[in-house]
Amino acid sequence: MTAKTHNGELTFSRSELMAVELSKRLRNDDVTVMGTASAIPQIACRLAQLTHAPDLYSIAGGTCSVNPHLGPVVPSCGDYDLLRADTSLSLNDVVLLEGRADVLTVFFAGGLQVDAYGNCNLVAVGDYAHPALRGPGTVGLPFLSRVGRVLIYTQSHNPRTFVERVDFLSGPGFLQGPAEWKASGLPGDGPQLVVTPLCTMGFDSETLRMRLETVHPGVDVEQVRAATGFDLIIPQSVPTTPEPSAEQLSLLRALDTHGLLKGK
Amino acid sequence: MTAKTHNGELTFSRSELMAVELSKRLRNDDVTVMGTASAIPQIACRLAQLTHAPDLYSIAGGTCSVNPHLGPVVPSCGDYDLLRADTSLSLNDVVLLEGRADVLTVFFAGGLQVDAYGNCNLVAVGDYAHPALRGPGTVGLPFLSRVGRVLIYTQSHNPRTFVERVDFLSGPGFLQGPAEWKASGLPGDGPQLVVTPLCTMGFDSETLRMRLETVHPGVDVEQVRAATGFDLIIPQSVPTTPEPSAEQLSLLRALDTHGLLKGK
Amino acid sequence: MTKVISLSEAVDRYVPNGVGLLTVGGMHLHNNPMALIREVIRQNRRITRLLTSPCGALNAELLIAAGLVDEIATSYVGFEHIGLAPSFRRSVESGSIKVLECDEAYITHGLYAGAGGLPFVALPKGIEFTDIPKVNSENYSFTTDPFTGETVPVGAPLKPDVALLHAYQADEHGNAVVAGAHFVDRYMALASKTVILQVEEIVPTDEISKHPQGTTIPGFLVHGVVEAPGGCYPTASHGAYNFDDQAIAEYIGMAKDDAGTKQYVKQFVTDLNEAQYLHNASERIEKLRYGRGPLAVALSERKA
Amino acid sequence: MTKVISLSEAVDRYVPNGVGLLTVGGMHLHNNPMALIREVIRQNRRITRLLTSPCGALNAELLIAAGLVDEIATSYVGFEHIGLAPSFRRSVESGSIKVLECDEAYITHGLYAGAGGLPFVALPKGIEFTDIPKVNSENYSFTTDPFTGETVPVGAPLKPDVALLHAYQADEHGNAVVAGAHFVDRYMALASKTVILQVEEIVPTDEISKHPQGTTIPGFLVHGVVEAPGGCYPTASHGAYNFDDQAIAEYIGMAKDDAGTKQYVKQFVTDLNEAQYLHNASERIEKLRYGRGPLAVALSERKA
Repeated sequence: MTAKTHNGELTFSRSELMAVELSKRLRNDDVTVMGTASAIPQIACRLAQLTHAPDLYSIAGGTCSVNPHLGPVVPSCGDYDLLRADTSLSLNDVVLLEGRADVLTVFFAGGLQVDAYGNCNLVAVGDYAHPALRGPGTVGLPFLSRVGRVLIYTQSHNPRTFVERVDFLSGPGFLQGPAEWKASGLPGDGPQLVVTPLCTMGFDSETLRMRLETVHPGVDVEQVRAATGFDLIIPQSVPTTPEPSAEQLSLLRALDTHGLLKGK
Repeated sequence: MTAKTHNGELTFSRSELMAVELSKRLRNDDVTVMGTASAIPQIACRLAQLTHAPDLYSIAGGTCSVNPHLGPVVPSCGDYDLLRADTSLSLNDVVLLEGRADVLTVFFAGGLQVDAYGNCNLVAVGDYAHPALRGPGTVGLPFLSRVGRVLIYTQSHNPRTFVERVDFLSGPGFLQGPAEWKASGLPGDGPQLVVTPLCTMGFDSETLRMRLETVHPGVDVEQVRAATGFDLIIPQSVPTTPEPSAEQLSLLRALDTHGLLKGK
Repeated sequence: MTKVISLSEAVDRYVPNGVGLLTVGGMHLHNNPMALIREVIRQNRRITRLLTSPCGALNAELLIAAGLVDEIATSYVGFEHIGLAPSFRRSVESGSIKVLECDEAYITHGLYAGAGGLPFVALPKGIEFTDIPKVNSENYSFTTDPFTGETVPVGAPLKPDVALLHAYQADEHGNAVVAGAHFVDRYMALASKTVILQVEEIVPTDEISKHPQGTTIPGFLVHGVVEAPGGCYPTASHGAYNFDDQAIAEYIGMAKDDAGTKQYVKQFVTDLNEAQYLHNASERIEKLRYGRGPLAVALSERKA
Repeated sequence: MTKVISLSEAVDRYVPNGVGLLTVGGMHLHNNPMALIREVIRQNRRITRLLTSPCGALNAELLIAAGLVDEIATSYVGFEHIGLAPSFRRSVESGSIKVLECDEAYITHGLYAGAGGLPFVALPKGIEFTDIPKVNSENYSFTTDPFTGETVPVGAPLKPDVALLHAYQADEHGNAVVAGAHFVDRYMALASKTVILQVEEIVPTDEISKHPQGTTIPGFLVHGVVEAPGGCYPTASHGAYNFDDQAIAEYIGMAKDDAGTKQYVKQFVTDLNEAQYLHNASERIEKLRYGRGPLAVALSERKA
C-alpha cells in the first residue's frame, strides 16, 4: 500500500520520511537518547515503540524523562509536556549514562557540518578564531564516541553541510578513518546511518567513509552527489527509499497533531 | 529555677544535659549536619530552633532531609519519619556540601577513640592489621577538617576512649598539633567542643590540646582527670555545667516522647 | 528571617558590577530567570564571565545583546527549533566576546566538582578526540590516572560567584520547589557562593513542608528570594506557562543587526520596569498557561 | 517483555558463585534488600568483594555471618544505636575477611565515577590527613592537579558487577518508585552491570507512569524484578514498615560467637524458604507498619 494523492504527488513530507527511516533502524532492545530540536527522533522512537520495538526506551535529553508519551510531539527537548513519561531521570543521570557507554545504544546526532567519516561540527564553520559561521555549541556530541550506534539526521543536504573534513570536530565520528578510529579504543560503534531530505547513507566497512544507501522517492543519485561536498561512495545500484506505509503515516500523524513534521 | 526532685536527685539524665549543652553552642546562622545514631544532636538542633536559634538549619545525614520536624525524635538517622521536614536533599548533595566547606558550619562527631587534639577514630583500636576492637568504620568523619566547627559528643568517658593519640586517625581534629594543623591549610575551624557524661571540654588556643571547661553537676575534676587517658588541661577554676532549665527540659521531653535520652 | 527582597534590590545588592563568574539557570527555552536578567540589564551590570547550563537560550543571549558579557563558558546558546541566537553568533564572529568552549558533560561534572570541593573532575574518554580541549585550556587539561598510568582528560571545577535561578515556589527562607525538570539548577545552587531565586509565588513554610520531597533547594543555599510571577516569560516556567515562540521569533527578527538589537533591548527591557513589561506580556502569558494535564493536576494537588 | 522473576530464579540467574563485585542497597537499618540477601545465602553464593552504601547494616552483616564474603569495601557496618555488627567485627579482628577501608565521600563519588565512565574521581582535600588512604591503595591514590600543580587524593571508580536493591514499587519492566530516602541506591543502579530489584509490590505501568517524577529508576537499568512484600524485614522498608529493633537485638545476641551465628543463619535463613520466613515475621511486620503520617498519605494518594 503506497501513499500518494490521486494526482500522483507524495502524500508525506521529507521530515516524515526521515522519521520513518530512523524508526526502522531502531531495535526492540535499544535505549536511545536525543537532544536539541528533536521532534524527528522523538517521533521515530515513539513510532518504533508502537510498531516493531515495543520495549525500546527513549530519553528526552532536555527534561531527561524516559519514554515520553508524546501526544502530541513537542518541538523542544526540554518541554514540560515531555514529563508525561514512564520515568524521570535528572540531567546529571543522563550525562552519567552517556559516559558509561554500555547502556545507551543509540545517540541521535546532527551538525552544521558532517564529514565523510561522520564527524560532526556544531561549533564553528571556518577558522575557529574568526568563524564565518558561529554555531550554537556542541552540547553532548562529544559522547558520540561512547554510545552504541550513532544515527545522524539533518534537514540540510548541501555541499556546505556535507564536507570532506569538519572545520571543528565537536562530535567524533570515525575520526580520520580506520587507523585513528581503531587506535582510539573508543567504546562506541560509531556512526551507522545518515538521513537527509535526499537520501539515507551508511558507512563503508573498510574505509569507514560515507556511502549512499537509498535515494528518497523523486530524488536521483546525481542530485545527491552534487549536494555532497565530498567524494561519496556510490554503489552500482542504489534502491529507492521505501515510502512510508499508510499505517506508519497514520500513527505518525496521530502523534504529530501540531504538524511539526508536516510539509517540511 | 533548677530541676531537682524533692529528695535532691537530679531530674535530668546525662544525655539530656549533653543535648542541652550542645544546643547552647549552636547559633542562629548555623547549618549543621549529623550522622549515625544522632538522637542527641537531633534534639540539640531542634531545641536550639525552638529557643535561641530559630533560623538554624539541620541536616539528618541518613535521609538527608533538612529541618526534620521531630515529633518524636527517632533513633536512626535514616528514619522514614525524618522525611517530615522542610526540604529534602539527596545523600549525594550532602556529601557535596560537606566537601564544599563554606556552607556547613557545624559537624557533630564522635568516636571509639578521641585524642588530645580532637582527632577521632571510628575504625580500629590497636594495630590496624590485627585490631583489638574493630569499629564500624568512619562514614563521613574525614570531612571534619572541612566543615566549620566540629562538636564532639560521646557517651563514654574513660581512658580507653580519651587517648593521647588515636590508634587510627579516621576523623581529623587538630592533627598532631599547631604546626601540622597550620601547615595543612584545611578549611574547617577544627574541633571546638567535646561533651561527655562527665563534662564539657574545649581546646587550648595555643597548644590546640583538649581543656576542661565545665564539670557536670555531681562530677568533680579529679573524676574527669582519672577518666581521661591523656594529660587534660585543667584550669584553676572549673565551673559546674549549668543545669538545664525547666523550660529546656520541658521542650526536650516534648520532642523525646520515646524517651531515647531518658535515664541514660 | 525573611530573604524576600524586591527585584531591583536583589540585583543591586547581590550582583556586583563586574561580577567574576555569573551563572544563569534554566535550559533551552525553559525556566530562564528572565526577570532577574532583565534587571541586571537595567542596572547595567558588567559580567566578566557568564556560565550557562549545557544549553543556554535567552538567559545568555539577552545579556550578550545588551553588551554586558566579556566571556562566556557554554556548550550551547540558541533557540532550538526556532533558530540561532543572533547576538551570540555575531559577537563571536566579530570577536567582541570570548568563548570558553565547553561540552555538556564538562559543565555538568564541573558543577558537581565545584559543589563538592573536588579539585577537578576526570572526564570520560572521548573529549580528547574533539577540538574542544584544544581551544579551551582554562577549563580542560590532562593528568595521569594513577590507577592505570594513562593520561586522561580532566575539567576544572565550576564555582560561580553568583547564580540567578528560577523556581516554581519558595517560602520566605528560600526553601524552594522546582516543578518539572531540574536541569542543572540544583547543582548551580550547590556550587555557587551567592544564589538569587526568582519564583512564581512565595508560599508559607508550612505549605511547602507538606511535600518535603518535592522541595529540593534548601533555604540555607539561598540569599535572596524575588517574587516574580511571569518572570520566565518569554521562556517557559515549568508548572506555570509555556514559552512564547512568537516572542522569541520577534526577538530573532529584530536582533538581526546591531541597531535592531539595541532597539529591542531599549523597547523590551531598559525603557520599562518589570511591572510594565509583565503588564504588556500578561495576555500572552495567560494564553500559554499549561492545561490541566497530569502534571498540572499533581501541582494543584500540592497546593490543595 | 516482563522482567518479573522469582526470588530463587533471580539469584540463580544473576548472582554467579564467586561474583566479582556485589553491591547491596539500603543504608543503616533502611531498605536493605534482605529477601535477595537471604536467598544469596540459601544458594550459598561466594562473594569475592562486597560493596556497601556509606552505611551497611544487616545487608552486609548477614552475608558475612554466613561466611560468604572474602573482601568488603565499606565505610561502616553496624546497627547504629542498637550496637556493633558482631560478625563483621569478629571476622575483621580474626583476619578472616579483608576490609577495603573507605569513607562516605569516596563511596558516593566513586559510584558517580563508575556510573559515568569517569576514569577516577579527584577527592576534596582532607582524606589525606586520615589513615584511610594509607591502608587502602586499591581504592585511593594521588595524582597531580594540572590546574594548580598540587598533588591531590583521588579515588578509583566503583563499577559493581551486580547490585541487589530494594524499591517500593516497580512495574514488570523494572521502572521503579523509591518511597522515602534514596540513599545511594540510584547511583548503584546507574553504576552496576546487572541490577536486581526486590519490591513491596509490582504495579501496572500506567499506574507508575501517573507520577513519572517519583519513578526514578528506569527499567532499562534493571535486569530482574522480584515481588517481595516484607522483603526488607527486619530492616525498614520506607513507605511500608519500620525496622524491628527487637529482631536486630536478637540477632546481635545470638551472633556473639561462631556457634550462635551459625545457629542464627540456619534457623532464620537456610532452614526456611522466604515464604516461611515471612509467615513467621508477618505479625511483627504488621505492627511495624508506618501510620498515616503525611508521607504515608502522599503515597496512598499516588495509588488512588
